[in-house]
Amino acid sequence: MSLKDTLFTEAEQKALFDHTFLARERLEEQYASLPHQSETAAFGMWVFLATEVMFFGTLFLSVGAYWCLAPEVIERASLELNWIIGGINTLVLLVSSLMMVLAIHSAQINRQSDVYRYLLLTAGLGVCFLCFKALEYYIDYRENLIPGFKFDEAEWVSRGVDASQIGYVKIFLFLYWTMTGFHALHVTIGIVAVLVMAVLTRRGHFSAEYYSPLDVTGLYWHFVDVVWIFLFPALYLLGTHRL
Amino acid sequence: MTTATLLPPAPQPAEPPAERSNYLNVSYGVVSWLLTKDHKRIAILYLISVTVMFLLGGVAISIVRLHLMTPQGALVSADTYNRLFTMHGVIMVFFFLVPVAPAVLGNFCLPLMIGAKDLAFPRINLLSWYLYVIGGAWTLWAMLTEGVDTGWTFYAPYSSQATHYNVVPTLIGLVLAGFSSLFTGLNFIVSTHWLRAPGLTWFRLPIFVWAMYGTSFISLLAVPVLAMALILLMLERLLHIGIFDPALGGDPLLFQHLFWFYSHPAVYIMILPGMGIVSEVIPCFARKALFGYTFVAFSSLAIAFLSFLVWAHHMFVAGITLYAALIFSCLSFLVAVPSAIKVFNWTATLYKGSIAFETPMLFCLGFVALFTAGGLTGLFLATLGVDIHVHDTYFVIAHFHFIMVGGMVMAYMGGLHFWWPKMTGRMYSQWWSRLAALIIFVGFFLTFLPQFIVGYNGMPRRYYQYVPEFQVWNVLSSAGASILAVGYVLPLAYLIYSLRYGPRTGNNPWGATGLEWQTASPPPRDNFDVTPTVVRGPYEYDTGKAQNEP
Amino acid sequence: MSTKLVPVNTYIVVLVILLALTVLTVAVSFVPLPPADHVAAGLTIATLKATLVVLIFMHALHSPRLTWCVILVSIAWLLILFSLTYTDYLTRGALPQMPGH
Amino acid sequence: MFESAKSAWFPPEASTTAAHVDHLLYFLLTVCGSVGLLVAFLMFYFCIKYRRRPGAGRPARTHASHALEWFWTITPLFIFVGIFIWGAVVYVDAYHAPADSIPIYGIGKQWMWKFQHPEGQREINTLHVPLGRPVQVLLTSEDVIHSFFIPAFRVHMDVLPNRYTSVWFQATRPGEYHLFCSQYCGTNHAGMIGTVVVMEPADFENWLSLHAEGSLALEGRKVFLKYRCVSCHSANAGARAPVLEGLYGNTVRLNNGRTVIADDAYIRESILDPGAKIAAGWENIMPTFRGQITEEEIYALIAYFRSLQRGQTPRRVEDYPPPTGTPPINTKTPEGGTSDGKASVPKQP
Ligand code: HEA
Ligand code: HEA
Ligand code: HEC
Ligand code: CUA
Ligand SMILES: [Cu+2]
Repeated sequence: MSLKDTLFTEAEQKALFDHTFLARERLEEQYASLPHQSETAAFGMWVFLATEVMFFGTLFLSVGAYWCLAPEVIERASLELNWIIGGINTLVLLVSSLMMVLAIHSAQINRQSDVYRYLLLTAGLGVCFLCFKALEYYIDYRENLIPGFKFDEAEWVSRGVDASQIGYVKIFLFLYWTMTGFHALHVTIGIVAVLVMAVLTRRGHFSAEYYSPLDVTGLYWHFVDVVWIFLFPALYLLGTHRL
Repeated sequence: MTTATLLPPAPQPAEPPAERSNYLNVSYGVVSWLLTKDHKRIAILYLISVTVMFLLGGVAISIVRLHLMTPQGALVSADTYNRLFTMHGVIMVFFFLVPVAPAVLGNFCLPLMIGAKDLAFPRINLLSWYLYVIGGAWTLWAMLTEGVDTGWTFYAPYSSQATHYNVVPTLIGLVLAGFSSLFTGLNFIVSTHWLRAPGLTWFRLPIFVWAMYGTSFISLLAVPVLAMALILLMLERLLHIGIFDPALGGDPLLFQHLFWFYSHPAVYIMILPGMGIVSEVIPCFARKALFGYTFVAFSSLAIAFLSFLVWAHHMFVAGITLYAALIFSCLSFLVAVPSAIKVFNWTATLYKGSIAFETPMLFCLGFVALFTAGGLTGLFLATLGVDIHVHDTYFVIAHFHFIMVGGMVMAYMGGLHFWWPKMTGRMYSQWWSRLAALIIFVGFFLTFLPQFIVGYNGMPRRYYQYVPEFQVWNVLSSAGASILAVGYVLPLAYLIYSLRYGPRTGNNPWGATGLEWQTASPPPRDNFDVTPTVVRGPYEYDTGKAQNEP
Repeated sequence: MSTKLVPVNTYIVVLVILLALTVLTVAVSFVPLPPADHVAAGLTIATLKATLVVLIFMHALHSPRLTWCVILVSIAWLLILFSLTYTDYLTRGALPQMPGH
Repeated sequence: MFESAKSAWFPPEASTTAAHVDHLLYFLLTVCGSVGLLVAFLMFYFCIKYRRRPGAGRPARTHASHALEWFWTITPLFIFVGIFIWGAVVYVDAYHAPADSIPIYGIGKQWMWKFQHPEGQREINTLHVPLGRPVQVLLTSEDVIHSFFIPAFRVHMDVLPNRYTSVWFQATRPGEYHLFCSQYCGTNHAGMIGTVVVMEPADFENWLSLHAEGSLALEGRKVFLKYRCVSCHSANAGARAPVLEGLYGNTVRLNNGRTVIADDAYIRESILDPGAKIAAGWENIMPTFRGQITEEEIYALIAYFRSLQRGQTPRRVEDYPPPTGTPPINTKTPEGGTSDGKASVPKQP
């Protein structure tokens, strides 16, 4: 007698598992076939990513708006950001994207063990990104780049920003924190998803015929990468750096 | 029973035996509802929660209307007043009118209309209901305990720095609700693309599906912007860093831009489903194919597209530059064209028809009349020269209540009465329902027509007290509101009554040709016993053949 | 789901290009330019990189037309958001705030 | 007795703009009204004529005509273009104040209106204006957004903090009219109302002459000395800063090559964010006065600069030492000054 039966009566089980979201079939009844289901899932993810574009777009728009109002100040503020770590992180994410795509490639040619390995690498690089990010945040903290929390107007005056314009600096930094923060959040979600996929691969859920969840996760991961590709120049590279 | 007077619908399956398995009796118990992934049950869940919200929003504003009977304000304090109309606006927009048609009628009908077993992502569908409920409960709590007094527009810097009320929790609730409608939209778009029944080409889709497609399109691309704008607002309020607050170097117009980038398209999120409903109901009761199907279909997409180009018409006197004002005014007129197309086609559909005045039809005729009136006044507002006078007066209030209450709520009522037999398998009292339609129509005019006049006379909105010469109009408006209230309570009564005592209807009481009527009412769990194959368009009333009849 | 199998080398090459572009964009940021040009350069390179990722890594290249539509729509709407908002911002202060103008 | 109280149906039409707006309204009422009635009539007529009769068969199909569809797509479009253009004309006209407008300086704050006349009168929640003269009200807010709304004049403008907006109107009927705040601004938003009093020019003149404690420009001069602006912007040889004579309304060349017109907004910015725009040939040494100087005082300064004639700039005397931290007097002759040569050309030693 299975656990299910000990816990619930016939009727309760019907209520609980028939037609509720607890019901688990690989092929859901509204789909004709597995490929049909997979294609739909992929399309769904693409549509979702479109909404994400607008989500981050709003933040880029705000940066742009203030750049229109006070380009010099924004430029000056951007110079204080840590472009080195930013750059390294760009590379890290790009490589992780490759790992992801290789994972999917291995799935397509049904090399499950490789899939597993590549997924772990992807997640690993993701974690690596977060660590760099944490380091960068710490450095920002040390350099008083946290408006409203740890910020020093005098420093900025000494950097040649007019006292009356420091508001723009704060806004820029604030947007920097919001944007990178949201991006980091997305990375974290991505890592979790990738790890879940790794486990599923291990359990042999996927095959060359059906690896849709993997595919969808891949799309998400690459998108997070794309966002960073834009974040990097839009936040870190506005001004002219000096060696 | 009036259905008798209807033409005999296309060959109709015999009266279903009472215990025939359908989505309602397939499994019992609260759990089977709260965990369901059946789009029909989720629709019912939405129906209940949305109705509750509507009543709350209505009660709030009823107090406002009573208060406005006398110039100095009869009932409540200034602060209470401000919190009341904010509550009204927030609830009615974000928790009633935006979700109402897609989440209730769309959720129920769309899969049936495209001949699918369910939506593409049933679990996400359930999730969006939970998001809605949690967000709603949360916002209600925020608004009922301390309250918010910013108006539903949350303009900075007032909302971000000046007010002492519960802004942040309210915004959190709104963001949740936003994602709820976003996920619904996602589901609809994907389902429409991938789950259509064999033979159901795009131009055999009912207009309602086109409208839902447009609606979903809008919420997908607009909601994220609102969410982010509100998040920034919260952060500004919490951390006192001015993205929007001029005192801290920010630009308050940025918030307005972001807010309206969502909220103007949102008004079409609210009206498009109504247009869809009407395009279903009028052909059915006029026994006519919808006139100019392709034009009506594409005008839905046109509206969805153009609605994104006009948002700053809410900011003509807010301090945007002359150039921006000119551009946005010009574009605002463009968005009126597709609406025009629809109105004219609905009218043309009646031509040479065989028109029966069942309750759904009454509501929908009401919709066309009131929407047209409201829309035309929208043109006044889009005209720069007039808007500099009537902006933020009761003229605007009247404009959007004509469209949202007179238009959309009417259409929703129409849709609800149209598909009620489909949902429940029961018929409500025709007499009472027609009476309700009439009362709502009359009460509506009495409530909002005076507001145009008092608005042009210069009574600003959000005023808890006003100068004496405006009193006569306000009294009229308040009188109308109480009639309206009665009109809205009636359906509550007879619909609930019909659940138990209403006569059982056949599968297709209206003799409609749409796919959703070709299965049992109420439908079985899997919608169709056999997946239908579609061979014709949705409105072939002249042949009386349903979409899946050879 | 991507129908066609892309050879691994393609992926490697793409990655190399991406890394190179990253180096390039950093390099550009050391060239003294007016702010506008920095933004322009940064965004153009970023767009290039993004295009590569979307086309190759996300298999957009071999995806159904529908997917392309989604991508184009999201780009288009981003443009709408930006261009129309900046009709306001870019014309600020174009007209003097005084009588006779 | 308020004019508007005379009719509950229609607001009094008491300004030139009001006439324009109302004509536009009538036009819209006729066009949209007739279209609306047409639609309503057709629907009603069809509903009666084609109501379902017992035992009637199915109606035949009417075939959609594309010609018709395009007709009612294009026609509204043309009508709309017409409406837009007329509306734009009225708006643009309401946007540009005539050159000879009387400047009045208005401030909105929770929950009152403050006005300053060039002649020095200050008013709260009332605004006296002459009949038949264009008046421009320059507006700013001390806290949140308000909106300056005079129904009888059909003028309406939001009042933003840290920024100037303006409305102009020319009253055509003497009397008292309502002034409302129409942008929600908190608890007493509905109480933020005032009265506009339109007077015959003669009455207005002597109203002005009553209790006028010195003109606003004079006020501005005091402020100019009080904040030691003069310590730099002085008539002295080799002053640290441009002389501001004839600055107002002239084009200023900036050190980044661009030029701006020295309007009210520019002057305000120069005082609060001196670093934002630097006049060509000058160091950015001017300290910001943000937080010290009030909006009223800035208004006074603007009035002062407007009135400032050649050679009227006060000389620096030592009772006005420069603010602490001000660099020593620069003796180098700056290249440039402002383009029209009149303003801000430093005197040679
Ligand atoms: C469902 C909601 C809904 C809908 C559909 C609309 C539709 C329209 N709205 Fe409305 N509007 C609101 C809800 C809505 N609005 C709300 C809530 C506000 C206030 C927000 C706030 O500040 O709180 C608002 C405010 C608002 C403003 C800002 C007013 C101000 O604050 O100063 C403007 C200005 O342009 C405007 C314009 C329009 C226009 C041009 C349309 C058009 O789409 C109308 C198109 C329809 C028609 C035109 C009628 C049918 C057409 C014909 C019969 C053709 C024949 C006509 C001719 C040839 C003349 N609306
Ligand atoms: C979107 C949908 C929507 C709907 C359906 C309504 C419905 C109504 N609105 Fe709505 N209204 C808005 C959206 C809506 N409104 C918005 C967005 C604003 C702007 C808010 C802001 O400025 O921020 C607004 C503002 C607004 C104002 C302006 C307040 C102000 O600016 O000071 C007024 C004033 O008359 C008003 C009136 C009404 C009335 C009488 C109804 C009636 O139709 C309501 C009738 C319904 C009921 C009465 C409930 C059902 C009946 C019962 C539960 C029985 C018990 C009640 C009684 C016995 C009285 N509304
Ligand atoms: C420390 C010296 C100093 C003081 C004190 C000072 N200014 Fe200035 N001001 C300058 C300089 C230098 C410039 C030119 C560079 C620039 O535009 O910032 C200038 C520019 C200006 C301008 C713009 C003129 C133009 O030609 O563009 C205005 C207006 C102005 N000041 C007003 C004031 C007022 C009002 C005060 C007092 C409240 C004041 N200044 C106090 C140094 C000063
Ligand atoms: Cu000030 Cu409303
Ligand atoms: Cu709008």
